[in-house]
Amino acid sequence: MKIAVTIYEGPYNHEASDSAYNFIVAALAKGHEIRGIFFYHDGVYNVTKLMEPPQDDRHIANRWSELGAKGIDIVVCIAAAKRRGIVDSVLVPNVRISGLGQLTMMAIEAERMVIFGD
Amino acid sequence: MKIAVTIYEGPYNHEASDSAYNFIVAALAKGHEIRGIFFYHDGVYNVTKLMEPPQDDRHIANRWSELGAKGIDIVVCIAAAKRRGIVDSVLVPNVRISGLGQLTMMAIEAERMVIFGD
Amino acid sequence: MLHTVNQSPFQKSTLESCLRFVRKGDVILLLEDGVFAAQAGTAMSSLVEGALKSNKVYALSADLKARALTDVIQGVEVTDYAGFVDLVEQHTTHAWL
Amino acid sequence: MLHTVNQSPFQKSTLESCLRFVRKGDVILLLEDGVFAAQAGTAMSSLVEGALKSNKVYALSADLKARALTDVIQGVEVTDYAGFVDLVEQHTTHAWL
Amino acid sequence: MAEDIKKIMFTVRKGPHGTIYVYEGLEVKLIMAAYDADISVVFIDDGVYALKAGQNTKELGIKGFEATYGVLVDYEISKVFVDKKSLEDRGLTQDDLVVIGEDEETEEEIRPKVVDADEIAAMMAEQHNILCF
Amino acid sequence: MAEDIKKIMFTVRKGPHGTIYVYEGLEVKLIMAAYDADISVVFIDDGVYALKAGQNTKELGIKGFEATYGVLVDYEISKVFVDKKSLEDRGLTQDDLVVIGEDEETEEEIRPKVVDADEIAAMMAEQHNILCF
Repeated sequence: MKIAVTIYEGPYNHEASDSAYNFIVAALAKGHEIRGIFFYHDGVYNVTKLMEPPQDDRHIANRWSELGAKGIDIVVCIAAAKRRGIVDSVLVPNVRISGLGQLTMMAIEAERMVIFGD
Repeated sequence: MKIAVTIYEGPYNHEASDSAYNFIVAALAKGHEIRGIFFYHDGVYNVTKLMEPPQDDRHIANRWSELGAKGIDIVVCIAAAKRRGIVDSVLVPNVRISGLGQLTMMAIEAERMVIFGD
Repeated sequence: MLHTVNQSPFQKSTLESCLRFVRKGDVILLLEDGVFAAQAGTAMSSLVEGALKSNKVYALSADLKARALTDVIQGVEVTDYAGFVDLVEQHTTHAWL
Repeated sequence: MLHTVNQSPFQKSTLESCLRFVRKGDVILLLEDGVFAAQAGTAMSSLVEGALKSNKVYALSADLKARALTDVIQGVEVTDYAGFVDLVEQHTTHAWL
Repeated sequence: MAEDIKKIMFTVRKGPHGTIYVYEGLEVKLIMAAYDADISVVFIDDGVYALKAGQNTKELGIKGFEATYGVLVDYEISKVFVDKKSLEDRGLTQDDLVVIGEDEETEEEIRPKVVDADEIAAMMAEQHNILCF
Repeated sequence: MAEDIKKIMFTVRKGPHGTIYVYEGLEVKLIMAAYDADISVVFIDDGVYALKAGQNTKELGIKGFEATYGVLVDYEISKVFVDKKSLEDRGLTQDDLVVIGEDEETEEEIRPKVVDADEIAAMMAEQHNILCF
């Protein structure tokens, strides 16, 4: 089944990012297609390559980048990102900045949309 | 009176940042000394120079930088900042990254500590 | 419908709101701080106990374990992320954020 | 003590918690979404009405105006950021976040 | 409307200004209205405060967005509903809410429609996807 | 303790893991304990869950921090209180909570002390500053 995932909160501060990641890994393991991952609101902070968590902790941006390397479309909302200082030059690889039209397409084309936030 | 202010949430997403700013401006107008402003948790996102809000909106990072230019000590927690991708190269001027000892000193030395968050 | 609730019933009214909009056949998944509602013998247990009379209620195991909640209300089904995916496959989802 | 409450009483239990710890002479400042508690004639008005029997309650004007709340509970004092600063000068503060 | 047009619902449960969710969520609705989708918007809990008429954010120093609600119908977002109990709990009536446009023929003002929880739940059950803001 | 040692209280009202506030807040307490300040920590509302023994974050995939509470007394943070009603509302007793250290002389386990709202309010009134986490 085609599933889209939207994330509203930043990494580490809220569990949303971890819940979404664990959900997506489980969905992929079951053979579902992830139609796309969309970061909105503070969610845009998830994909900055400047983050440097303690060595014994998970690296949230790298995790998203690895999912992107598998071909999953990972989109960061441009309006939300600009206001918060997330620009192309700080993005991890395999992630792109685009408009809300992408969220719209995901909501229409995916058979399910699951939202994680707080 | 010596007042310290601590901010826990990022800009735009939460009102905390605006409430704190309005409070500080009013405190300065009354002749109080702002002992320091400390950004913790998602609050560290307040001071990235990469943010580019719509032209008709307030520029939150620049507002903090302007208060810093007046000599107010503005400190961003290094541990919270590293995990979230806020590093020296993206800071607006007149703001510094330092440790939690700075928050401790503010809590001890300031006659009042006011915390804004969510 | 699958209703996901990720907020503590002690601090937020999210679960109470959700329950007003749950229909026959709908299921509820408690995750993140929402799993506090799945604990037996608390001042908020009656919310989930009431919901169980007409609907299935699930709680995410990873979140229960992280919070050391072992005494789950009878009737609540503990599930993992794979089970969460199955629920999403079966139902359109609404997140009560 | 000055207790600041910035959460809506309809969605969060913050104000209720705060009120359990308020002593004689303490004051409460409602700001941000906390000002919803200052509105007269709501299902939550009784919280502030009860508090007013023993304590002073303030509500921040900028937040009331932003939310178009004009019908404030009698006895609640509407104040501005300058008034907020005066309250901080008079009291040690605890933020009920 | 064609058979394959997807139904998308937005639920708004947070108050305005305390957080940006309502404001940024409004941007999503305006964008999505330009696509082929059957959109409805439902205000529940503190979300109903987003529709309260007379908001003035000047003293707060942030951008307001009440005016945008006034042109929802112009954006072809006319299925706008408010949960009855949420409104009553807050001592509000339909008259306290913003006008979201006017009827093309009669030129009468249109306000969000007040419905009860059962009606909202029934609408939810018909959706292709639901986005919460 | 010298007259001019400042009293600083921490209040913890949020649950663990759903957000980072409790975890990052713990870091502040450990740092502040190294300074000349008279520190106390009070757990209220969902904050009491932060002290529940037996937390296991492995399946969730995030770092746990329960073990750190076990050495609070070693860090000379021994004034640790729990609000009685918050505990009761959650069906918990002092025995459900983590051990925060042991008595130097008797080697008895020390758990957070259960107190009521009036006692907490009285302590609050004596503080120089209060930080909420």
